[in-house]
Amino acid sequence: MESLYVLIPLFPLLGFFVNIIFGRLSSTKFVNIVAISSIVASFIISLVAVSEVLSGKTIQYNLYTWIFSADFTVTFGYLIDQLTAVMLVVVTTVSLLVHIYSIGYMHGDDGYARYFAYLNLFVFSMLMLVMGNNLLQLYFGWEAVGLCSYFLIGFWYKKKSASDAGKKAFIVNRIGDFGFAIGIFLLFVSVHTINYIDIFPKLPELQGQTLNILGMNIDLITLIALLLFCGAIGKSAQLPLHVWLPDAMEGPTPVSALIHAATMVTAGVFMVARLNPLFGLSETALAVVAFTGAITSFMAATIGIVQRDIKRIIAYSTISQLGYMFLACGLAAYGAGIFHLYTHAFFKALLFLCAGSVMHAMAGELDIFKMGGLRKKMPITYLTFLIAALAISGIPGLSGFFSKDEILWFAYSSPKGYGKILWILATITAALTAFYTFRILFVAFHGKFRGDEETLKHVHESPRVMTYPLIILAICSVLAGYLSISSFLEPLLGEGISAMPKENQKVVVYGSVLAGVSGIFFAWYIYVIKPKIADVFYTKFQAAYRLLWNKYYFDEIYNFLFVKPTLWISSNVVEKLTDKKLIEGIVNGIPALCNKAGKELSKLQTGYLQHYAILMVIGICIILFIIFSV
Amino acid sequence: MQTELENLQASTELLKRRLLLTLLIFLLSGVVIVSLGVFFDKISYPVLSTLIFFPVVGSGIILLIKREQEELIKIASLIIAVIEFMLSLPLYLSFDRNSTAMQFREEYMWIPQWGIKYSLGIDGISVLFVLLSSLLTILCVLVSWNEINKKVKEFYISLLITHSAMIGVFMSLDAFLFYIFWEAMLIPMYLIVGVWGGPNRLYAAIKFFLYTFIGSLFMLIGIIVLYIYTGTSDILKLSQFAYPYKMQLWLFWAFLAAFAVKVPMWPVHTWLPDAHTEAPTAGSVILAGILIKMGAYGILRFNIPMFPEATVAMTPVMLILSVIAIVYGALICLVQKDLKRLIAYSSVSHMGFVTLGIFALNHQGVQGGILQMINHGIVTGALFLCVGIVYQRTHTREIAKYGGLATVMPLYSAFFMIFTLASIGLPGTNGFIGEFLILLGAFKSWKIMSVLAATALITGAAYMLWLFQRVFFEKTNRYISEHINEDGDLNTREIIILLPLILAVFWIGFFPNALLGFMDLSVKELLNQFNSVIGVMK
Amino acid sequence: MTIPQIPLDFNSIIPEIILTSLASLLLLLGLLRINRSVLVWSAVVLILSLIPTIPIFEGKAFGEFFLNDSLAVYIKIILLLGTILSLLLISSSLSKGYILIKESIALVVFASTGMMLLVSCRELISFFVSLELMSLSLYALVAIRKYDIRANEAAIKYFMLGGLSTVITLFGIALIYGATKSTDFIHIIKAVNTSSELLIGGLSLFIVGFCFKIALVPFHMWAPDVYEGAPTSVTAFISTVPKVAILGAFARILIEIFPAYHLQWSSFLILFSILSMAIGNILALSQKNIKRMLAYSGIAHGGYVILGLIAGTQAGLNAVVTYMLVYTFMNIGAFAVVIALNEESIENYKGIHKYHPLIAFVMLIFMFSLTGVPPTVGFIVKFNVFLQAIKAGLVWLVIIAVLFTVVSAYYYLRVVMFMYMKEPLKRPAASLSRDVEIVLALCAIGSTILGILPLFLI
Amino acid sequence: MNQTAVDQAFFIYFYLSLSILSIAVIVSKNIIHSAFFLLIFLLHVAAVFLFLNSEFLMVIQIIVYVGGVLALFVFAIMVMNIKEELKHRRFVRFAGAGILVSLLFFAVFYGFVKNVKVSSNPPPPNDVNLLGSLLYSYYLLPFEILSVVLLIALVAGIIIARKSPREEK
Amino acid sequence: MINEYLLLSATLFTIGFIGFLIRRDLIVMLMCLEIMFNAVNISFAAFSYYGGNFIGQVFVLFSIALAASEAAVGLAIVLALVRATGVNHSDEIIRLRG
Repeated sequence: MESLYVLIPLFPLLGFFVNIIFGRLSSTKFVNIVAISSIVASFIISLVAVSEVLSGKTIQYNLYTWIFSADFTVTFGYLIDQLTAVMLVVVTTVSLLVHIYSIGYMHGDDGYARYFAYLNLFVFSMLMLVMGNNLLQLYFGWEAVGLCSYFLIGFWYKKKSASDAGKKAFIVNRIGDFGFAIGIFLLFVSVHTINYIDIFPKLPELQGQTLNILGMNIDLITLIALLLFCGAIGKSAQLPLHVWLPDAMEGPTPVSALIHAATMVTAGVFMVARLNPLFGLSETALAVVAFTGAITSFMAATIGIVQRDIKRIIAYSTISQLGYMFLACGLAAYGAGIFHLYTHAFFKALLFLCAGSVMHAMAGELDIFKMGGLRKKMPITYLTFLIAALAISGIPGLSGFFSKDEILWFAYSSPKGYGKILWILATITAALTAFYTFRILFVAFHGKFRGDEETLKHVHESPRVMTYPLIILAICSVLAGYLSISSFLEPLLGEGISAMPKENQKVVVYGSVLAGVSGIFFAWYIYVIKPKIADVFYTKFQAAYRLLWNKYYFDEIYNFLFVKPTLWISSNVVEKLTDKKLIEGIVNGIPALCNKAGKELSKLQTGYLQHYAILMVIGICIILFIIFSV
Repeated sequence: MQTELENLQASTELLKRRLLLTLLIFLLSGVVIVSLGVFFDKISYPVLSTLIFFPVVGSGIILLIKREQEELIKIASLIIAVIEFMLSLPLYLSFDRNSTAMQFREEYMWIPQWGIKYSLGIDGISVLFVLLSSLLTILCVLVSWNEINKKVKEFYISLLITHSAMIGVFMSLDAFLFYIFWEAMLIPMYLIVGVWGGPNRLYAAIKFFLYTFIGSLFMLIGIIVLYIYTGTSDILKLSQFAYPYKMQLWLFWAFLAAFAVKVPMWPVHTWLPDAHTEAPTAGSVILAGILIKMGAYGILRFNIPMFPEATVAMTPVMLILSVIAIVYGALICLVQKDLKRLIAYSSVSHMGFVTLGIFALNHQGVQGGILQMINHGIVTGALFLCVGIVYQRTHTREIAKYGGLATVMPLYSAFFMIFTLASIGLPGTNGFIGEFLILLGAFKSWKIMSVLAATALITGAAYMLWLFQRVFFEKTNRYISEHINEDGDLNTREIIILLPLILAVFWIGFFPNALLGFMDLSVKELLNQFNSVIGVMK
Repeated sequence: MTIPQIPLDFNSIIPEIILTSLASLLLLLGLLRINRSVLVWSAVVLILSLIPTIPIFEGKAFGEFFLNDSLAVYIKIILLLGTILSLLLISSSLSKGYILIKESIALVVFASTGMMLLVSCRELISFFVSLELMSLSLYALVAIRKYDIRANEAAIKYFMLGGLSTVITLFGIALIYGATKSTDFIHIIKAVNTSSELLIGGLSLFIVGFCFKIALVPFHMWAPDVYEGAPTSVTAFISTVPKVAILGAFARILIEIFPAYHLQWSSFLILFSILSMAIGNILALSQKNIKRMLAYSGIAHGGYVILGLIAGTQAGLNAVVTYMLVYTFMNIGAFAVVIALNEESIENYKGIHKYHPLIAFVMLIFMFSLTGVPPTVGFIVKFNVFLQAIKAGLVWLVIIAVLFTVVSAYYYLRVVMFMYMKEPLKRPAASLSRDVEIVLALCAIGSTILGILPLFLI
Repeated sequence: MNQTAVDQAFFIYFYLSLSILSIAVIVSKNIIHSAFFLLIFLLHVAAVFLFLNSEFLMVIQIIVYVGGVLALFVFAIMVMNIKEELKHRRFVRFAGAGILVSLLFFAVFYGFVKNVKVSSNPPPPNDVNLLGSLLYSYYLLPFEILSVVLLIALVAGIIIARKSPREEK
Repeated sequence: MINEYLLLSATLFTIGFIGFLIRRDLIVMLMCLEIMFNAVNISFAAFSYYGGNFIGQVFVLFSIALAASEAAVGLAIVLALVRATGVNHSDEIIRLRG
């Protein structure tokens, strides 16, 4: 029975192969059937797996030995426990819906088959990631999803911005993976295994061990945890490696929904949760995780409030929400983090798909200020968007409320001194979240249409193949919160730590609801009631506005600090100076010298008989001289 | 016009049919030969000598073909290459993985005056290179089909003889014989680069020759000194002597001089970009695929087992050089403007990984190093093949002239992408296994070095993806659309060339144990021997 | 004073006697109207049939004056092989130049006789006389194209400087005689141990002749001019065969008679060796005339080969001799190509491969062999001398030699490059006569087969 | 006056005369004069041989050198019939370097010649018979070779020096 | 006395050298060679006389014969040169160089 679950990732892989090889030559129908049936199949099997997990079993299976090199042995295998089960559900569900949605969205595109093949490959990779029973398999999935992300972001490769964005995503992820890989090395060197279940028992032995780096003694576990967290930072687009995610919106919108909102970007959270015994052993690491999450969350939200591009706003929202999850993990409330991951997957995917629907209608227009009044033309989209927006704003009754509230509670009640700071930060972020989400809603769906006539005529509600997934997701967004994921995960991830009695939770609830509602209110006030105010703000706080509009100048700073100097050094120091001048100078210089010496010396061969004879006599003198002095 | 086109079509049809027919014949003959090989193996026929001398005899046959019958020459060399590959299969099939001893031994007295023997044998390390070389030679013959159109006969003869000499290097168990093969390979290679190369080929060829020659001669001195000290030139016996420390140091450097140039280690790498860039595709493939592996192989065969104390003392230097090569190669790739030159410099970086792994001096490192050599042979070889394929159509290697190739050559770009990814070291491809093992091995003993080397994960991705973007993505420019017509995508021959390499990429990526298993015991033996000496020293 | 009695035993000297008779006969036949080719071929056949008989005549003659031991036999075989090849070359150039072919055949054979005697003589008077026999024949050979101004100039230079070196050698012999009171080697060996300045001085002057004849720097200046000026076929002869004899003879004397002074003579030979390798190789780089280039390369090879001599052992001596065997093949082969193509300017070697692929290929073999790249035979012998030098503890010297070998690769490869990688300027007018073809084939086979199966090593 | 003193006196004479004569050979502008000085020089050398107890050598010296070699020189000069030496402005070339190097050679050489010691045996008998016997028995080998050398010299001299109408261009 | 004779020999030899090196006339150069031969012969004879053995005298015989044959060949070559070019000066034949 256990070997059956290998089919979960294999079906999408099969789908990928069929579509990439035969897809180009066959009809769209064939492509659809292959792609979707493979996802359906793995969805069904994962449900079987989940049911088994629900019955309290943990499924482990080793497929075959991947790498065997002395004491370093890695298998391809899987470990399905509660955490994986949650992820399986999220991944297969969302991807199924996105696949269906894509039929409509990608209709008529040149690379239709290619698109679905990539999507299937992505699902395969993501499933490998979450199902793996060791770190290297995680790494495998990790890079593979990154690759699919690269492919899909650059799907419309003819556009320079798209191919740039894909490349950027891959490279920035690689920076994180660099730390991740070293973390794996360090972990392996410390515990001599990379299988999850073998690692955890050995971790306590490492406590107190230090590693000497450049004279500083660094706690080993902290170092491992932080290095691994580097990977998470990259993949989950946290500060300072978040820069790729907004650009990733160059890809087709369903991709953004699936990869850059619901599944791939949450891999970092998954990893931290998966390695919770490791992170749990290091206060410092946890603090770093928590603060990274909180600060990212706040900063991304602030950027979100000024952007005009609908997808970018949602993208910053994603970064922000991911920050929330890390915040939870950093407070050792892994369950809460995963819970938020789970709810977020639905409402964020919904938000993106709605945006996609809007774009579909608007012929690819992204600027929300060129939209307006879409409410009437696209009722389903509007409604589902509203639900998602309410969910993300943490309005009670919807899924976002439950998960967000839990995180805020753990921050508030944390025994650590910095808990309160984090709570305040998170609450403000919640208000900002509500604000920018509803800003989209009010600007795009309410008011008057601001675009040109041509576009307006074109605006229409999306076909059913696109709206049904929206509806399903909307339902999920409402209901998902009622499943108590945290308690389901408790045996694995442990209970969150709170130093206060449960009664104090009211404060948090009030705070968060207040934040959400006030955010909505301000958005309504500014963009619906008094649209002028927005302009006043822009003029009054121009410096701040520009800072936010330019995303805190991260791209420019990176460009200035890393990209340009690297290229400059490569070109001027490495290539021109060292390679061409120094090494090649010597390499070519010696023969040139020899040649020159040959030319000069050959002048000594004058042709005069006497010169030759004189040289002979000198030779004799040398002989006599040497022979008598030896 | 119409008839011309028809003629063209007819001739391509003919060619295709011929190709298919010959392939069929190969397959049949292959089956026969493999079964014969297995049979012969039972009666212990000299497999290795056959492998070395079969191409030489074959090129003798080619020599008899008239110069004008180019088609026949090509087919003949293809047949020879394929048969050679088939002949090498017994190595794979009946290689005993559970033995640390040299296998398929052959030993005859060769120069009795000096007690030098003609002694061949392979272990788990060298068998892989022999197989790889045999495979790549077939591909080289195929890729040169249309590319080489002057002095065809000489070209194929050179190619086959290069192959002979190269596998001879991997097989010889006598230092003198090793040196002979090592140098003999220079002559045909010099010609391949110099006669059939690009515009700057003369410079590149002579540079290649002199560079390697100067290094090799130091090795020659080393071999002589060893021979005088021990009275034998048998590599296996030589590794059992204990040499005085000072002598070890000198000899270490003497041998390294040869190997470092071949690898090429920084800072003696500058022949490589020129040679690679100017060589014809087949030459680049041979260079990248096999030739530069000989250096690292030599380090494994000579430096480490024979001079363990010196190795230990010199490890930091070697590692620093390796890391410099890795970083330096990667950085310089970022600013290359020529396709082949970029890939050539990436070789510097990748071979830096190999030496890093080898001098990590632990199991993972060495295994990773060897695997990475194979990987690099496959991947970089494939990349050169790819460049050659597109060069045939566009006649330029300047990256700036490319763009939007993905639109006109989708299949080609897919293949190129796979090799790019393997070069980056994406999990699931062979590149990952090698790099990961190397970095892990290096991390075990030298953490900082490993971390510095790992930066190539980032820069490697940066330059390869940038290359890919510039060549394949964005709008198809006019230059490209002028040079690549409607069905400009890969033809059957080219697919046949690239397909085995793609399979190899994934095969090794997912089942690396198939190769790791081969070398496992040999590496263990090497390190055991090394550690026992070092242990005694301590 | 009584006359010392020596047995008049001619047995071992019979090959030389036959050769002398042959030469005289050739002189006589030259007066008749006999086809030159017939003349050459009969000489070749006779010499060829003489070669296998040489080992039969191992032994002594004239008491201790003449010794035909196995090493001498070996050297003589090399000499005769070289002579045969040169004769064929000379015969091939009969249609081109003004060579008085008939006398020159005789002169070549006379020179060979002198060399063979030189190798076997164990007495200074006969040694000196044989040396003169060889030298005079060579002067005459160079001068034989007497209406060619360049040949004249070459002959003058060769003769004048050669005469000077002869006189100096003679002075050296006088001093050696003065110190040892004897001219035969057996007595000299006995007298060597009484270390006297006179003997050392004599030895040093004596060696000058040796250095001159194998063109070691600084006694090399004649070589490029003479090689260039002399008719190519003669150059092929004088640049190889006499060197074999001189090295064989002098090296034997140094190693077998004067081992006690090894330190003394090796010290300046080391200097000369380095200078020769340096000057020879570096000057060859800038040459435009291939004969001149080969002359400089010959100077450099002189530097390599005396590494074996500097080692000062019997094995070193053997290495020297085998080196010369191989050098004969390579060098005569290279000159044969020059004759075949009738082109002296390296520029004109461009694109030879296009019109004469076979000639280009054999030239390639010779060039790589001269460089010392395996599997050509040049490598084996270079390996051998390096081996002997390192055995004698001269690693540093070998390293220098190795570095200059790399320099030499540059100009040898340049020829290959010109032949294979450049477009031809004009169609070279090669008229391959059968004789040259045979020489080329023999040399090419010798340079490759012997490289793979070094059967010639002693 | 004892034997040594006479010897020394004669030696000094020969030393001076030989040196002067040889220098005269070099410095004479007229080549015929040079040849003439060489003649006297050779005769003096013959006299030295006499002092060294080798009468036979003296005779040979006179016969071969004076009678043979010098005649050859004179013939050659006459055949060539050149008097350019007088016309030319420059008489010597590279004189400074030549003399310097030669003197260096002399200095180095003198360095070891001056204290050479030869264990003096009684001088050999002045016996022409013995010389003859030696030549034809003990030194037969070089003698035979010498005959070939002379043959070569003869042949070479002829083929190089003769005018052959066929090849004149 | 042997030293004096050697000195004489060396002196004459050196004078011969000087003449050989500085004179342009090829025939005079040949004469200088003859002077050098004679210088050597003197030392042979001296060694023979003072060393008390006969060999030196024999050697001188050979030496004289060889000097004669050298002179013959040398003069022939010079003659050929003069016929071909009309010069007999050593510093005017510098076509071959470099």
